[in-house]
Amino acid sequence: MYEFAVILLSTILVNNYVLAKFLGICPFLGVSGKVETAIGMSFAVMFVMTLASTASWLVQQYILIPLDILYLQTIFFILIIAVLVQFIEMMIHKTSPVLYQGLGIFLPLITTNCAVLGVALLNIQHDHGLFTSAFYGLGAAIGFGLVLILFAGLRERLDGAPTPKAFKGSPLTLITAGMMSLAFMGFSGLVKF
Amino acid sequence: MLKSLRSLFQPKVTGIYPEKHKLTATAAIAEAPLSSHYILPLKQHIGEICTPLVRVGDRVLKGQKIAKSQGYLSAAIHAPTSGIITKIGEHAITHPSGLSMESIFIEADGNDQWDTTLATLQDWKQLEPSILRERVRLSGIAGLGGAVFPTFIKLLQDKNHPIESVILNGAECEPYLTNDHRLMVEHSEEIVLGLQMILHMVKANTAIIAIEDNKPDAIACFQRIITAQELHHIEVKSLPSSYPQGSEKQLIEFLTKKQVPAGKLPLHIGLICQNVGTTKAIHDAILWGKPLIERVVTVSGDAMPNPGNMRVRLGTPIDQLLAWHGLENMDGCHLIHGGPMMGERLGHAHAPVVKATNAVLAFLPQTMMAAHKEESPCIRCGDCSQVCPASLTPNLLADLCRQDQFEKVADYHLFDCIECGCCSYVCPSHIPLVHYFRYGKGQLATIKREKAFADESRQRSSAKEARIQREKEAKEAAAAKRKQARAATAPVTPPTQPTEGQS
Amino acid sequence: MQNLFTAMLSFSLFALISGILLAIATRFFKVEGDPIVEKIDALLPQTQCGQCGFPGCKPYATAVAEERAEVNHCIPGGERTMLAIADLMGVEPKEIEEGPTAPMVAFIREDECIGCTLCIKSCPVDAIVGAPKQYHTIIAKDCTGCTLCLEPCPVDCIDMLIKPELLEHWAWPLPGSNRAELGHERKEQHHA
Amino acid sequence: MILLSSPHIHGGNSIRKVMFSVILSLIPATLFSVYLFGWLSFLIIVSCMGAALVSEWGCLRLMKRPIAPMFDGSAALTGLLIALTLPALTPWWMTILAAMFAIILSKQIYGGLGYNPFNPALSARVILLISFPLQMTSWITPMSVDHLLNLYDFSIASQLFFFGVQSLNTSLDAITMATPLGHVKTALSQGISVPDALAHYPYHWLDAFIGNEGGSIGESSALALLLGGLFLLGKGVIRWQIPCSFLITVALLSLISSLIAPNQFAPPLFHLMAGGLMLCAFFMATDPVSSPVTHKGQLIFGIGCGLITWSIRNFGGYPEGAMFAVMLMNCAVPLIDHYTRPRVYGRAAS
Repeated sequence: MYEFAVILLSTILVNNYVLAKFLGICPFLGVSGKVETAIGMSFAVMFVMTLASTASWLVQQYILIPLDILYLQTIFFILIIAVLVQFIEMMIHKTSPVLYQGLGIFLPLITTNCAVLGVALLNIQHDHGLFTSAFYGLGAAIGFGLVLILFAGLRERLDGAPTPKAFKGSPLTLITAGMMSLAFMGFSGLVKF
Repeated sequence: MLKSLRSLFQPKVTGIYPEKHKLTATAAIAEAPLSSHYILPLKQHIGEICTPLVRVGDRVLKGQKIAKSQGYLSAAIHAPTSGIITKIGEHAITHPSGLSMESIFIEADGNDQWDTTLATLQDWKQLEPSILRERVRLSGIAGLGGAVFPTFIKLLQDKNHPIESVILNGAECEPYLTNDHRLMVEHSEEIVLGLQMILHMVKANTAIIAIEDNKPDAIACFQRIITAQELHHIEVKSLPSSYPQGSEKQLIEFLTKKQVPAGKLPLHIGLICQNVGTTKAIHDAILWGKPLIERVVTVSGDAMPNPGNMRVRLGTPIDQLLAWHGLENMDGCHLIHGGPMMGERLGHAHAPVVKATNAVLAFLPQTMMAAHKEESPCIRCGDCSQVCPASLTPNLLADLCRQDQFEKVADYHLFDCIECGCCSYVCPSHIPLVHYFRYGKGQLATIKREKAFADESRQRSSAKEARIQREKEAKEAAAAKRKQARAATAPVTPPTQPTEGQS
Repeated sequence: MQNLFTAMLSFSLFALISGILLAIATRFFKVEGDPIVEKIDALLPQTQCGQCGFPGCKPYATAVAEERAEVNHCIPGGERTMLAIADLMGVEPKEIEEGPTAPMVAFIREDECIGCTLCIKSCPVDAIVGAPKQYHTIIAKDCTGCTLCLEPCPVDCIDMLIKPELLEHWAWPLPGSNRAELGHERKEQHHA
Repeated sequence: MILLSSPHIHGGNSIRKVMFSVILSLIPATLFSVYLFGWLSFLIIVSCMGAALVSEWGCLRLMKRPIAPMFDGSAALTGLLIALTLPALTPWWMTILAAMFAIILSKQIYGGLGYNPFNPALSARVILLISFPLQMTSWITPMSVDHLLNLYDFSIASQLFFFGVQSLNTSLDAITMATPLGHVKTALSQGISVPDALAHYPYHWLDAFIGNEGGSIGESSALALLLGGLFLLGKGVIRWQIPCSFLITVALLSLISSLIAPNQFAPPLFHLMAGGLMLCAFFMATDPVSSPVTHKGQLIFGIGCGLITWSIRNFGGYPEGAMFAVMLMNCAVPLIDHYTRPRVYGRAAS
């Protein structure tokens, strides 16, 4: 139990995938325009990441290792992620067309969200067990979602600001992301995992 | 203990404590002289516009009804003096837009002759409430505190919501204003009588006379009468002199600790609120048969040579009123219709005094401009949320209005804003928050109207398409039928040119 | 060699199973119709004016939903409509080429009207009444100001007038706006 | 004629008044820092404020905006606040860099006063701490260094400020000491218990209340900061919610933790007095622009700051977490504001 708490804390705050590992920057910048969309994206990523890390662990243990085809690892993992993303895309399209429109291209692009593949690969690298992998994936996704939602809040506030023309849009967004990353550096050393 | 702890975490909203500047608190109400002409806009209340009952050239008597209400939510208009109708047409009114309104012009004949058709109801205590209410309606009385909501509607009885208590609003929380104050001091007996009439009409048992503590003389007047006449069901309550203490909902919350639910009226929690001026008008209408043709107006401000309170007939041009107080040249000063917190700036003084005119203020440019400094960015100090009597978050709301994010505005309850102006008053950045809220409300209303129009157009358009489709089908069916008929009756005759197609 | 065979087989099998699962999911999450068209249509001002290049508001809404048209073609809707559609579609707002115009109504100079009924046929919202060889007149409150009736008129007796500003429709402009340009000027233009 | 909406009178408050009362409230802390570090403190404060004002002017000129905002006191305040968070040994170029970071990168780029999501002074300080960890963690020993270098002598102070310790032929170690927080943290990592560590600190940790300890020039004296904070509270410039909830959270958490494991956690009074907590609680976290507007939000904000400060101090890699805590909570302000709006009159709680 204690171990899982440490994993969650570590992945959410200390080794945040976006702000400390700089993975998953594309959706982080792409769908942080609105809080509602960001919340939707967070849940989608949470779903994909948790299941992908679990499934990839299973595939690793029960297909790749027994058959000795570890060189197919990346392809297999991508396939798993792609299937999960397709599934969540259909689900969102059915349940919330507005969110579907809002997420736009970024929804299928979760497939190429490096954070998802990163989690799956890091799980294998760190020799995590099944539950550790799942928690690791969940924690990473919560961390991603947390900063995404916070960032979306900040960006919504920046919308009406009389920003100098040269910094409007992406420059300011990146500077803000940098500032957030600075703040999150305060957590460094908080837990060792 | 627990409660006081809780209140720490949910701080009580108190509004603001502005400098009250009651320059004319001791100036007795003066009677206005007769003006040469009067202009009566056809809508001086909230609701439907009135229709004139007179034509150009007609002679009217003082107190004669010259425009009748059209629809339910309306209040009739009466002639302020005897004279000739000279014109019915557009004239400037005290509206911030500067747009004009259909008005009736009366040239005074100087006789000031009363129309005596309206009987006095001396025996009001024996009369049915409905008869008294009809008198209030016919007298054109609307809330004289500034909202000008037709009064008879407030006096209606609702079986589901019996009125327990009547609140007489003598708070007069706006700075500079003293018209209600003087009325209370000089006409306290009539006001108490009027209050008893209201109690009779709504069948309520108790009443509260609420007066701010900066008017001790008015409080004393009422207390004396109540003790003398042994009116134990009426209670005089002194209020702290904050602003917007006199706003109906805030007053109710202060006195009863109850809040009027959003979208509901005070009567839904068993209360009604009446302004003292309105109460005096009800008294006059019932006891003396006098319709609403005059009201007390405070003429004040730091640019006014002779500030004072005056009983002015409705329809008096404001420039005339100002001239009586020594202000002839209005170039150097800013005019405000109403109090400084909620009144509107006038572009000129041609508009007439109407039922809503509780004050006309003239300010020096430096005074006025000190309040309308250039807007700086919001530093999010939160003072506006602190003072907002409706517990809104004005700075966030203003941001949304400025950015035209109207779909979010509803979520922030823009329409619960009472436009009291506390937020703008305290804003260190001089942001005209109320102006933004008015903009937002106006835009939302426009969007709603355009949407309704678009929906109607969509219906009309699809109806037209359907009709054309129907006609086409009918035509085809008819053609087919004819062809069939022709084929059946005369198969050998050569086909003739159809003539229908030419139309 | 056998390893390669195992790899191909296992991967193909895995892909096949995933594909079948997805196919089942597709059936389960089938989306009927496209509610987005209705949503866009609801945003459009329904003038049916055709200025967007489509024969009416609904066709334009369909085109936008299918991403066949840009979001900035609705001229009567103005910036607000464009922004709302862009927001709904999740695309970048685009500038509208033509500037905003004051709301207009058509007006028939009746003494010049010859009663040809051509304008009645062209009006998309049936806001013109009249019979053949009779004066036609426009129901001002239903006119959307689409100008579609101008062209068919053989005697050019239809004018576009700026809608008079009504006191009850007046709305506060943003802070810093002038008062003079609000009511009076429009009204004068209308009367002139 | 311009359309003017009511109200037509104003309470007379202005941004300038707000900013100058904050500067006024910082005077005790400023004076105390000059008392502790002599001319060095003066030089740091002047260069920070000067650089802040110059950067503000430059930005406004570059953006072709009116330069009036320069005089509203916000840039001067930012400069002063940064100066107070810097160690006395900060070299001249770093003070100027800090002020420029604050004004340019975290304020003007966002559109100027009122639009910066992060407190400019804090973010500049954090950037410096991460970029120059050595310089930002060398704390001069206050007062006791008289016999080594007299900071009341302008020439010595300016030599130190412009040319560094090396130019004075003294070693860094001879004139520096650890802050109480740093001392405890190092001790814990060496396996020394907290009471032992505190016993071996050159000063009694309660001296921190008066201010005789190592640390940034302005954060030494909790008393001076408390005075300033109470002045602001009394004037109504800041509200009690943020500082109180911030300080109480830290105190409560450290009380509980020190009761459970007194050898590993320092007592609450130590945490309240030491480091930049007071400065952050009264002057950084209450920065209106980057803190929540609603009362409930301010409480949440303060509690969050306290929680993070306590966590970083006790478990994190940095000895002091108050700055990070405030900056982290700054990120959450828009969301806090959105979800803690007060119940509107006559409506059910949303």
